Amino acid sequence: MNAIGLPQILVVSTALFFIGVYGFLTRRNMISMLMSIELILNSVNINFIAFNKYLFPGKLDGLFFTVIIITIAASEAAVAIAIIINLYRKYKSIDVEDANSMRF
Amino acid sequence: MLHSKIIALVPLLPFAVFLLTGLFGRKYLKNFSGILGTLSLLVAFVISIYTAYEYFFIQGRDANGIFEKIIAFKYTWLQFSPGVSIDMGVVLDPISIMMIVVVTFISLMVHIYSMGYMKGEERYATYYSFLSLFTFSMLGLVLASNIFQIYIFWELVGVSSFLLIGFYYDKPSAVAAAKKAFIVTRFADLGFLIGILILAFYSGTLDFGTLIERFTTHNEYYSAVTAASFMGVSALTWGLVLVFIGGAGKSAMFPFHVWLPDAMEGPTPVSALIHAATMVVAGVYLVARLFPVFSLSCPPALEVVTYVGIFSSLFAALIACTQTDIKRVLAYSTMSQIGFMMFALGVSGYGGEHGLGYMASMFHLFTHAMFKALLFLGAGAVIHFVHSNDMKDMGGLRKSMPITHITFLIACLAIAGIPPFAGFFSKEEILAAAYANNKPVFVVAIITAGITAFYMFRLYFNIFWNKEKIENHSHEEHSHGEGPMTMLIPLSILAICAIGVGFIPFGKFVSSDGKELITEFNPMFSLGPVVLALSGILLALFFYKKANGKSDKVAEALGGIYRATYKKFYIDEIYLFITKKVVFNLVGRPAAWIDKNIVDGVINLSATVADNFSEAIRPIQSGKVQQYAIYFFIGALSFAVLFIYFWKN
Amino acid sequence: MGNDFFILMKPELSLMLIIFILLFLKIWDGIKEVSTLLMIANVLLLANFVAGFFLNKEGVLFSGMYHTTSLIALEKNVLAFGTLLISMMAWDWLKKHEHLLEFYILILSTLLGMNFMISSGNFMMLYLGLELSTIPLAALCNFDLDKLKSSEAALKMIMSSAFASCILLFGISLLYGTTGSLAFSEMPAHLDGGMLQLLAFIFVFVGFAFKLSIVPFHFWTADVYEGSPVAVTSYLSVISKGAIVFVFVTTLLNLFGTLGTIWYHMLVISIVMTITVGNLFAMRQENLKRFLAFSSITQVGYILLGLTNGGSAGSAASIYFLIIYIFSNLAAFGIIGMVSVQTGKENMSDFNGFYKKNPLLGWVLALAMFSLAGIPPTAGFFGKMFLVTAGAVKGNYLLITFAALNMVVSLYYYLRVVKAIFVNPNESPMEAIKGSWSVKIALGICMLGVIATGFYSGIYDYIVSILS
Amino acid sequence: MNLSLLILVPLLTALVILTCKNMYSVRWVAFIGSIVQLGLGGVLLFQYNAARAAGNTAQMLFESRASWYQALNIEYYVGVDGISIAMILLTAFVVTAGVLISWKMDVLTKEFFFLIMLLSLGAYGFFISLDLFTMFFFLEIAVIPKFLLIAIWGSGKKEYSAMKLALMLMGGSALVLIGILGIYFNTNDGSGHHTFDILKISHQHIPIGIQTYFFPILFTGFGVFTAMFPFHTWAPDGHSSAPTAASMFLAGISMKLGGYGCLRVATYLMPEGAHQYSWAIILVATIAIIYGAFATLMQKDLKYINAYSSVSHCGFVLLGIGMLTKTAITGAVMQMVSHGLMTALFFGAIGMLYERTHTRQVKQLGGLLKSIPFIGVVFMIAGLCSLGLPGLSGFVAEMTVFMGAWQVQEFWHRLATILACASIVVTAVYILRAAGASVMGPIKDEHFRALKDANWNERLASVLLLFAIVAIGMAPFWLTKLVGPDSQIIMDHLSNVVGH
Repeated sequence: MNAIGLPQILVVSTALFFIGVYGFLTRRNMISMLMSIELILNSVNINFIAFNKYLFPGKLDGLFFTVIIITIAASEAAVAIAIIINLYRKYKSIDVEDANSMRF
Repeated sequence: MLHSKIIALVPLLPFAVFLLTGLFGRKYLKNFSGILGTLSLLVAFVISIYTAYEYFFIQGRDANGIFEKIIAFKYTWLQFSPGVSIDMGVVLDPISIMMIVVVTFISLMVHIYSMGYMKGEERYATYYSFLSLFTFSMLGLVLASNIFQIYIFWELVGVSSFLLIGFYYDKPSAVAAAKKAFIVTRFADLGFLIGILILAFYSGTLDFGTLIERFTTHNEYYSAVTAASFMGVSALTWGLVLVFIGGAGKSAMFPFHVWLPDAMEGPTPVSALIHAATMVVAGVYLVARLFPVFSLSCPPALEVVTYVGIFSSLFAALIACTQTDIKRVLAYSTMSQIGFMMFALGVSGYGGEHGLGYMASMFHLFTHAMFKALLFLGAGAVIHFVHSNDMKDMGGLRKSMPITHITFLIACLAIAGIPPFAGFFSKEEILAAAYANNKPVFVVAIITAGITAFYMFRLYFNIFWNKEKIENHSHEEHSHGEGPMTMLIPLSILAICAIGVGFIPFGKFVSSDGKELITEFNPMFSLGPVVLALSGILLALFFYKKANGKSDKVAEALGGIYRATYKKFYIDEIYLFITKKVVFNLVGRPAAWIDKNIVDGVINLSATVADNFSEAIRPIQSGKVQQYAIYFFIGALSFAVLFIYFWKN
Repeated sequence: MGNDFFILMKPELSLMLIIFILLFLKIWDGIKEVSTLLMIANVLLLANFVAGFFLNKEGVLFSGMYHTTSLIALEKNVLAFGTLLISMMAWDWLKKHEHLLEFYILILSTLLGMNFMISSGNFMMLYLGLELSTIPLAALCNFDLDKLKSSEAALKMIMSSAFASCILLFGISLLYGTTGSLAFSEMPAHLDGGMLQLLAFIFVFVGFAFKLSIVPFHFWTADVYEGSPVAVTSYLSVISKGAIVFVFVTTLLNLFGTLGTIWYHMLVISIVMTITVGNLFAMRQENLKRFLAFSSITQVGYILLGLTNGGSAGSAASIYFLIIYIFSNLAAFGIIGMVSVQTGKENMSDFNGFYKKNPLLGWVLALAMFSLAGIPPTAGFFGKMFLVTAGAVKGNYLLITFAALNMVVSLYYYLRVVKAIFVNPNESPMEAIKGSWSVKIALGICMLGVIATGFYSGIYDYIVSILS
Repeated sequence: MNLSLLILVPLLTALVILTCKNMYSVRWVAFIGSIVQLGLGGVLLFQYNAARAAGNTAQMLFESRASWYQALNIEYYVGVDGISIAMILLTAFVVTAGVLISWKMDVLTKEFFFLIMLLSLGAYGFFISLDLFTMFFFLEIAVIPKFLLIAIWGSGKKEYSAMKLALMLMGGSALVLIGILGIYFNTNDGSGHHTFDILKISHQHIPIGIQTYFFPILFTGFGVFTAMFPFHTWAPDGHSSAPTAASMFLAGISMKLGGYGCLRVATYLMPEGAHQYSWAIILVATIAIIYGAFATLMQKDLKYINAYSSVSHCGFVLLGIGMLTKTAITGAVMQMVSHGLMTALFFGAIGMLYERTHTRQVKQLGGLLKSIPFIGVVFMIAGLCSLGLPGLSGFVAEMTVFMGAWQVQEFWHRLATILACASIVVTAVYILRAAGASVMGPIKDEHFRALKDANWNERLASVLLLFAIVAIGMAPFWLTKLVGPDSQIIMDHLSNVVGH
């Protein structure tokens, strides 16, 4: 049987990465922008795990890093959402396009 | 004494007076300055007379019968490069001594005269300080042992003449005249300067003695300067002609003469001193200084001198016939006489009999100084009395101012060349020299002499005869119109000179090679000129003795020619056109415009471009997070593409 | 390990200690007097800074995760000192603010993060420090809770930095995949410059470029600077940037040294773009904070110019410049802060005729501008000169010419400020600005630094000595 | 004597000024400070001559050096030769006169004199330093005070002019910086380190290729300071907008910084470059001379007239340098000194006129010799000096340049020299036009009759400058003795290096 190898997984992660980027660049809703950030982070996580499992099974750096990323992503999201809420109080909207009072 | 430095006092005394009166004159020695100047010049005059006496009679000729050139002293003033340096020196030789005598003498006369003439002038002290400055510069010029020293004092006499012409600086015409005089001579001096540069470069020296020695004997310098040529003319010719241009400028030779008539705006004594007797002959003096080089090494340059001289003299004489401003008439006559001196030098050879022209020229310079100064001072007296320069406002003054009348007559006879007056002898020898060497020149010269007699007596009759213009001096009818003693004494002294100096055996003292030159007096030859002169006088008598329309009729008849001469052949207009229209509009304005709009424009343009560019790229800072992210991502990708694909392979 | 641990990690530990003290103060809520709290905080920071001078030891902890050298100690001291100055300058602003303790707690945690980042020996540690120094900053940007601009700035900060760190992380993951290690000590051995690796490197580079606000990754800078409170802006522009520059230098030189030629050219491109764009935008700014944002972008361009040197001279010059930059920039921000606290004005036109009523402050601001423009006798001149000199070693004189000529452009907009202060007419010039003693002391220190750092060559020589 | 005094005195003066209370004390402090500078200059001159007479043949005297930035081999290294002493004296005279002229400055007096002192500090430092970095440091110190002086106390379109001046000079110094770095990285002191030490560098041989690139950059950089065509446009606007003292300083000294740099740094350190590009230098110099003169013809404003004539006169400096003969270089230095004094006097006179008549338009002035004779006379003398009247400094300087220039036996050099000579005619034209219309002629405006003539400080200032001008004009030998040997040294260095 042909087991799922590293390339397949990398394809998945890369796809995830670009989906995330695409989402971040196109979605007007701040929350969904945060979600696409999460997507990218997860593609990174997949990378780490995959590399760790397939290439360097001896060490656990990748795994640890993944754990750290997950936690940090959580805190990041928390702060971001706090800010978004704060912003929502003033704009009464969570459309990122509205937040452009400062330019040029 | 000749070798002692005391001779330096001659120029230095006036300089001291200049400093004194210039710095403190206005406040402290307001009225004393005249006396001061006069005294200083008296001393200077005595010294120079004594020097002359000692030089010619005590010291006398050396072994091979020539008056040697003595460098009384010499001080290195500015060292350019080894051998080439400006030295401040005093050189004593026949012509320089002759010149210091003339200069100090005339200047002394003018100083005395001015005490009366300028009485009550508020800037009396300033006037005298300028006079002293001029005297100082002129003496420095004639005593110069170094060609650059001459240039320095050349400029100084120029500026002092500028100051004195513009003495009445609140008269715009005076200011304009002063400017004109300075700028025209400056333009000619440009030639002088470049000439000096050329001569100095090839001779490797600025000292007159060395320079002449190097250019007249055959040596490497001589061959170098004659070998080098530009536009087919040898460097030596270029140098000398350029130097002569400088001289022509100061001596008001055509085409640089335009400044001289206007220079009459200055106080009349000044015109007598500067623009008749001394400064204007500086050009002649310069050529005489370099005469050996001219005549031994570079005949072509000498020919230039000849033709410029003769043309100017005729040209000026013609104009003088039609002018009505008496000082302008005198100015043109001055120009014409200097023309005589010039071509006399031009036709002269070097040494012995051929040197007659040189001697004659110097002689004429000497006599001319006397009677021309006399003429101007007389004219000054008349103007002082009539308060006008125009002969239309004059006439019949012989009654009211007899002394002036007599002296003026003497001067006129002298300049007309009637024996036994001074002018006769000098002019005689000039004509003789011309006859001997260059017939066409001789013809023109003799005609000019006749014309001279005519316009001088036109002047004379118009002033002192003709019909009286009572209204001019009704306030003192039949009263005495003479000025104060201070004005009459110089007149008388000069009159005596105008009669007497002709009898000096000039050739004994001054000659081209320093050897004695005996000139025998030939009545047959001098018959022609005298007759011509007399006929000129008679013509004037016929036209101007009584007030009659004859002259106007003739003027009518001549028509265009008359108008042309009256308008001085439109030379001024031509120059005005060239400067105002051509130089200002075609060079000045464009330069200013280019600077404002192109050179500066480029600088401003760069600023504008930056500004517009920053304006143009403003929108990319749109304030939208996602656009920022897009730029970010594009940047990252382009880096990747650039460095992974293009860079790696 | 043992007490070595305490000595080596002294800066971080002391920061943590301070944070905990402040937290306790917050919970206990015993001290009502605001200025006392401020005083306590400032004294603690001062103590922290002073402590940094003693018992510095080089060493490695956690199997290479954490390492410290005298250079790192110096850098941490510089950051601590900068933070102290900022907190002194923020005195007046914080006195009116009810959450001043939170301010300190947050800002100190970012400082903590930076310290970790600086002395990290491993990408995991680096990433931790980076995020620790970023996320609280986003909160800080929003510290003027009632101001709309503030929260917008915070949003832009958090969003773009999250995105940037994602890219960075992706790069790191690829690096991990291609080298099989995250430790700085092991990685260089495995760097072969393969395609994937290059991509990874570029992503990492870009991640840093974002923090350094190198064009075209700089867009967030201006908006965030403008929106945030002055204290936070100055912190962003001076401290966090300084930390990142330091890490950037060490990473490029030590970690990616083998890829030297590549990043040299990447730097050249970035320098040209950064300086140009920074200048062009700074030329037409009205808001002073925004103006300083763009000017700081340009300054980064010059720092990169120094880095192209690729040796110790480059990093020495850039660190020296950072110190001067802290002094001059903080002086400027200090004045702006005083003005905006008292009058709420932040625009250049508000400063017209500023000199009439505030001669001293006028000179201080002008000197700060001269120092930023690199005009002698201020220290900025020396900083710029050494950067340019360091950059010139590579012999790329075209680049030097470009940089030198751009100094002229930047002089233009710095002189705009000077002109506003001294020349521009204003019928109602700004009233005399009163600041509390701590602000004045801070400004005085800055001026001292701006003048003395240049003439006293000891600092630079010290940096050089510890680098070699 | 310790040269650092020349830096310390202005510095201390400036600091003391900052502590002064009222304008009276300020200006007296400034005056005393400048007098001390003048004294220092005199002492320096005497000690220098004494040392030379005693047979001290070192290239630089009164040297003192202190290591500054070890790592980059930057030193504080000062020393003087005849040329720099001439420049220092010039600076001292102009600064003193400037302080005296702006005696009545009542707007922000303290700041004004502070900046003036800062300027003089920069100038002195520049002239005495023998270390390229230090030199550059002092060169740039002088830029900002100029900006402030013009922008704050100026008149007319002052902000534009000030900004233009500051930016163009900054651009110039940017080029200078590049040039200096180019030299730095291509030479070393014997022990293998790069060095900024001028004397050490002069013993080295910079590769021809390097000189080909860096000589023009460096020369242009300094050229901007000395208003070299086509980078001269900062000068007219700057001079005309600046307050009197500032324009005296600008034209009198800071333009000379450039000329000195061209000579001491560019030409001296890169001989081949100088020979290679001398044609270009001569070209721009000649253009500047002629074109500046003709541009002046068209000006209506007295300050513009003098500013453009300064462009033309500084052309002589560059011409002298470009001709690369000892005499010409001596002439260039003399022209720097002479023009500095003369133009300072001219600007001073214009300032005094302007203070009284409140106009600088030639058309509106007239007859001032009658109402304010002293100022009128000063104006005339300044004008005569600038048109090269013997007995005043301008003449000797120009003649020396011409004589030196004519020694080069090339057609184009000759042509350039002739054109330069021709410019003195144009000079006469515009000077006499200005003088004739403004101080001579009838009194245009009745209220001119009521004007007060110069007061003591203005008289003193004018007399100071006049003294210097006449001292050079009447007895140029002391200046040539001072400058000649050192230009000889430069010349030898040029020919030696090119020789082998």
